[in-house]
Amino acid sequence: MIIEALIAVTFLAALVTFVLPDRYAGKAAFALSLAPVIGSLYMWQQYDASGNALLGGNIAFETDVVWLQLGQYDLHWMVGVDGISMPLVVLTTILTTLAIVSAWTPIAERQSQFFGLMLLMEANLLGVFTALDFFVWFVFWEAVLVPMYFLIGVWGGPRRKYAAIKFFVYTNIASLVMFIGFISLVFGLGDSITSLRLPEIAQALQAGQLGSFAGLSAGALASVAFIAMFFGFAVKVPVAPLHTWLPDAHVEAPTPVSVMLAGVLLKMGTYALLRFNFTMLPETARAFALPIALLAVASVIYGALLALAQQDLKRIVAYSSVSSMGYVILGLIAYTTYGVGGATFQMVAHGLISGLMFMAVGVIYNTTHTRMVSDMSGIADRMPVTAGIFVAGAFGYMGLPLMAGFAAEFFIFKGAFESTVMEAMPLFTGAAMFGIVIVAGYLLFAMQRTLFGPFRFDGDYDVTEAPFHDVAPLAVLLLLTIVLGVSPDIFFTMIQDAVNPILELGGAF
Amino acid sequence: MVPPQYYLLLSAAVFCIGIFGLLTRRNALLFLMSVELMLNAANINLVAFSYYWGNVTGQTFTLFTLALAAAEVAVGLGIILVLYRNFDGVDVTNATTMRW
Amino acid sequence: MTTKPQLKLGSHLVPGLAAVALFVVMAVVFVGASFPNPQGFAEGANITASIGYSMFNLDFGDVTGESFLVAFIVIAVTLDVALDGAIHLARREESGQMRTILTDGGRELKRTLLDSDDEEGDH
Amino acid sequence: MAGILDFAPAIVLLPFLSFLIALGAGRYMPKGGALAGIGATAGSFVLSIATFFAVSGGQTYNQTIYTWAEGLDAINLTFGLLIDPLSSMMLVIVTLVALLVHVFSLGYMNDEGETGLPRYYAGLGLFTASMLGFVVADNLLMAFMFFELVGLCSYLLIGFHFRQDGPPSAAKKAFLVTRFGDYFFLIGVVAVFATFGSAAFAGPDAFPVLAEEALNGEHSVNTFLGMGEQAWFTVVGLLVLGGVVGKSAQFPLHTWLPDAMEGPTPVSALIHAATMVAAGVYLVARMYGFYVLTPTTLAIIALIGGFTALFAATMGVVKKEIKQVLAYSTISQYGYMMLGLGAGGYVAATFHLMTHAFFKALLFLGAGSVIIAMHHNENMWDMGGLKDKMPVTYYAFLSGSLALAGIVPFAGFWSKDEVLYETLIHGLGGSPILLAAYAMGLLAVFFTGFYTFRMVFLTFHGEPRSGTARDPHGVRWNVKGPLAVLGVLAATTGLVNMVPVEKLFGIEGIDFLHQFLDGSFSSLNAHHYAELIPYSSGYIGGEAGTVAIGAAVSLGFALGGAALAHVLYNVPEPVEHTDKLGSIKTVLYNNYYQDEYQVWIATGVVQPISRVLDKFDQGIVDGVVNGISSVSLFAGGRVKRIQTGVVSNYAALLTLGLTALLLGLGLLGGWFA
Repeated sequence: MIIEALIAVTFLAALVTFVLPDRYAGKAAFALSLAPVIGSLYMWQQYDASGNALLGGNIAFETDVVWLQLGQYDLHWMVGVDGISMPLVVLTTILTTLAIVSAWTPIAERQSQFFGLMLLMEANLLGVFTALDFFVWFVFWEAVLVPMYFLIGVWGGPRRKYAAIKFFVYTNIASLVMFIGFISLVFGLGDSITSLRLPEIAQALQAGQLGSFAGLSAGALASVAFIAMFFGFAVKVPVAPLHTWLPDAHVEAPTPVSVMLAGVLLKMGTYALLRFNFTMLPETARAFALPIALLAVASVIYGALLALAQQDLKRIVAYSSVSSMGYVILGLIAYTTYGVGGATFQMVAHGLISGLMFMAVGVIYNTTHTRMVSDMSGIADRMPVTAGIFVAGAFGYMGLPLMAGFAAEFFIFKGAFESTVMEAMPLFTGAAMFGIVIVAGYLLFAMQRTLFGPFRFDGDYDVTEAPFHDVAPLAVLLLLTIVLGVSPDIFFTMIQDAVNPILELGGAF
Repeated sequence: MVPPQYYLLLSAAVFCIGIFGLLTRRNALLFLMSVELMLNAANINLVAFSYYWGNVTGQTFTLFTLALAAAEVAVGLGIILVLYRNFDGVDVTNATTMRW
Repeated sequence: MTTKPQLKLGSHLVPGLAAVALFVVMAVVFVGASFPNPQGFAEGANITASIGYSMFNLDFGDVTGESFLVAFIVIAVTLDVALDGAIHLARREESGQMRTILTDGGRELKRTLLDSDDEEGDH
Repeated sequence: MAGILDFAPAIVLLPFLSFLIALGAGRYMPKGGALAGIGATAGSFVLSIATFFAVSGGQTYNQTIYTWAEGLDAINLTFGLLIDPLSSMMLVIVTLVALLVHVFSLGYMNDEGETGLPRYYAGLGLFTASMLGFVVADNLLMAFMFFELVGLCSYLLIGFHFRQDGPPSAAKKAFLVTRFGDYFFLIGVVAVFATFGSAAFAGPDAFPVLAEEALNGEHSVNTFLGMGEQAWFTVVGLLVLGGVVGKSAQFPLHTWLPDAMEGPTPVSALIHAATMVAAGVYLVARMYGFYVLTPTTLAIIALIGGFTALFAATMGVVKKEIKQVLAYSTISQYGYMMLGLGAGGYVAATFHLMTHAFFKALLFLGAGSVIIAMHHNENMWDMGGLKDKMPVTYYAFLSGSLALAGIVPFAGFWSKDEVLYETLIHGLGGSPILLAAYAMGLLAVFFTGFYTFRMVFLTFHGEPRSGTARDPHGVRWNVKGPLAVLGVLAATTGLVNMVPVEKLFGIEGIDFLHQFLDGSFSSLNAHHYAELIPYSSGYIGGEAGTVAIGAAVSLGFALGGAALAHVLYNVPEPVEHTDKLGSIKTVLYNNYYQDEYQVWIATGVVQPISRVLDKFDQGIVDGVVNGISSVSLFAGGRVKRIQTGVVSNYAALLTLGLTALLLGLGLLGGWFA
């Protein structure tokens, strides 16, 4: 019952915030958003699941109720949490609360609607990570786009309409393709399944119930469905060639929205990839190991090189998100405990670190009203605390040991190197690892031009240290990154417990 | 006994003449005339098949179409009047505002 | 200088070809169609009476036929409405701006709405 | 003394504590948090000394103290402590030098009225903690993690004066070049995990031991990319060597060290002389059991070492600033250590590591005190005649220079000579590469002697050449104290391992360091390595003869260099003799254009590629996306034209539609035939 309560409370909070007057919306939204945080922490404390939710493990806080009949399938409201989704739920709630606090300064008009939409998005995100029935999951999956469209479209920067529409249409087409892929899979299973519940479908596929459909043999159907779903999720991740919506969305979105976009929305793609592609169709995944690994390495190197050429701080962090997500894909295709476990851990770690970086850029933007690296230098002179946290966050991003970034990246490299998926996997891993040098390159280069050197600022604002409520979320995120870096076992054991059943399927051992 | 094909042929001819008038004329009044023609073509068919099936329904129905044609012409003339007022002329090609 | 009517030929007749094409297709179809012999009516059957009876759901007529009472009533109403519509359309306005059915594609409405909206200031 | 080893973690945590104190409460503490730093390093130093005695008593300690990541069905990633003679020796060195640098910083930073002291002492505290963490690491992953943390601290401390333009870019360069090296090191770490399943240095499943057994065919390890075990171990060895070359500023990746002189001098003394740069050499020594199994890697190490020694020494000859000379000398001296390791002289290299730490720290601190006196003007040509005004600094600096040049009684001679001796005997034993390396090393001795004494004569001897040189600004005890301590150490540490004396005069048992390093785990002691090295040693005229000849030759070269410097520069009015070199001078002065080509790679190659990629990305990838949307817009525009507003057109379309439909159905339905 706790999950339904969690989602319901967040929805209510959103509605309440919508009707509040603008002056109190910010503070009230923060207070209301504490409820899901406490709820998710309570869930984490009570957490007792074991094994993978889709492959017969026992699921924590599971509810499974039939609520609709749709021809041969009866639709269940099935929600539950396992080792993979639990950390992401906690990440979502914490990141939203911090994003709301960081939104107090930049958002100056229609605050109640802004915070309402933020809480609405949080509710949908919680839905995505906890739903275990395809119908429910897909509803939440699409519902997340609506608040995000308005958040970018209304409060965004100069080209916000273009960015919002591009984001919405691009992601929508992707989910359409994904939907076709999945439904063809469901029809391929014919009448061996009676509902759209993910565990039932996964186990049916595992038991080889996949027949032929639309003239495609079982094998061909699996490949087509895999490719369609991979394309659908790859846009969300984003994987290299399909990433062009991300920089526009990030640059035009206000900072708190960027934090949510990079922090949690990108993880929907990778989470879905793990749940659908890599859990349900392991043999097909292994058959596509080479192209996926190529895409992963391309994302890492291409994203990093692009970040090197950017002038806008936010675009730099946006492109480096593309690069970090490339690591996740590499980890997933490795099919080893440290590989897939590391990938899931990177989802959480990257959520925290990219959130931190975006907030830091946002705080600097709040006073200087520019993100162009060439417009300012020597910010550390005037904003020492913010600059200090920015530097710490940048090093966290570069994979400095004892910070969450390194833990995730090392697990992925270790898992990918020893993976038996492909003979040339060590070469791919070696190539992908070169990303850590390029990341260090452009982050240091950007910091040197903006933070250090003598203070020079072209704008006519007086640059002063950010107020407490802007710096506090930064400090909290930095603390979390360090805590996760020093002892990744907080989540890592739980993740491995959920990931190992997938590996037995993939024959990795 | 005249086989129905010929009635069909006749009605098709009348119908197409009506359409021809509709397509080539630019005067709204002539549109009405052409439409009348097309309606009567339909009536020919109705009566022919009424005779063919030996059932009086066709012919009864023709009466109704005639009544309807009358109603249609009445409204058509009203519209043409308004057309004349708004576009000072009944030339159909001038009234091109009914689009996107 | 007789002003005998000339046949105005020219490019405006081109759309007519569509009508001719339609006729050709129909003709070909109908010529090719084969119908058995029509049943026709009984000798000396009073068809007009049968029409009358079928009009009012009475089935005394020599020839069978469906009943059209409802249709009769409906067509009556239609004729009345048509008459009123025609008169209304044709009425020349006496008082103020004539609020007839606008056929300007809604431009007038849009202009009035938008002008007022623009003055309010952008949002 | 038994329980002392349980306090070993405290050695690492004390400086970390001082880091937290300085960072948090530094502003409110007197001297900006320095006292916390001094207290912590002093505590660590005492503990290290205690550990040193416990270890020399034969104790060793190898415990896992923290599980970083627990693998359910895979191996655990853990942190642990490995205290054995090598690490305890290094602990003493690092804590002693750190303590002296902290004290020195009082004089250098506080008295000179620097701002931002809490940040400085926090940086020093974090650095010391990370370095100690690296020294006591018991597995390769923990070593890598602290290796990177040490790189971060060097970035923070080099870029301490971030308000000017110089230091931040130097710090960025330092971090990037070492990061490039660490990239290979990280692949090495992951490769070791993948190949052996564990990365522990000591204990039953230590990877050097597993490698040794694998080569003897006792059990198989999974190799990658289709290579045989020997080839694959060489590759892994070279990968880890990448990190070592980056951090210890060896040949290709040495360009960051001279720029790192932008940092305050105590930082240069601590980080870029004694400790951080030693991390690379220490790492090779730590996993020497693995390197010894692959002769090709050893040969490469020897070559890199020898070449760097000569290469850097030549560049040191023409430099104007005192700290630049010392920076190049550091690179050259670490070249010697790598040469020692490459030539199988494990004890020799460790010995040189120790002596170098002391006398190079001394030289840097001496330079620091000279810089204080010269009001932060580092140009040697504005100095001169400081000998009689700063006697303590002068004599300490002299003792350090004698040690650096390798003149007999001083520490430098014994350690450098032993390195060259090992290279010589193994070279004669049938590996020509070592002979080439020996030749390069020997030539470098001459240059070392020359630039060291050129520096001494220019700074201290002759007539003062500038106003400030005439009445230099005095320095207090907190500068002179460390100099005195290090001066004594530079003079005496040679006595620890006087191999030539032992061999010539047959006095057994005075090579204490050799015996000390033998007391470690069976797989880690010097004796075990001696058996494994792939070289056999050849002699000219018996062992004693070779020692004598080697010692004589290297001493001769050193004295030759010193004499040349004396002739050219020990005159009241020294003149810039290096101009006689003409174009060679410009090449040397510009460091063989190493900096230029590396900067060119970064800005001239990588940035244009990224700009081109960015245009490609905006233009084509984004173009495709926008293209698709513009196609739909264009199509919409076209289709819109059908709706002309003329009724006849609509009628025509209707008729045509009907005809087409009839035709279609007719064809399908077979109405026509």
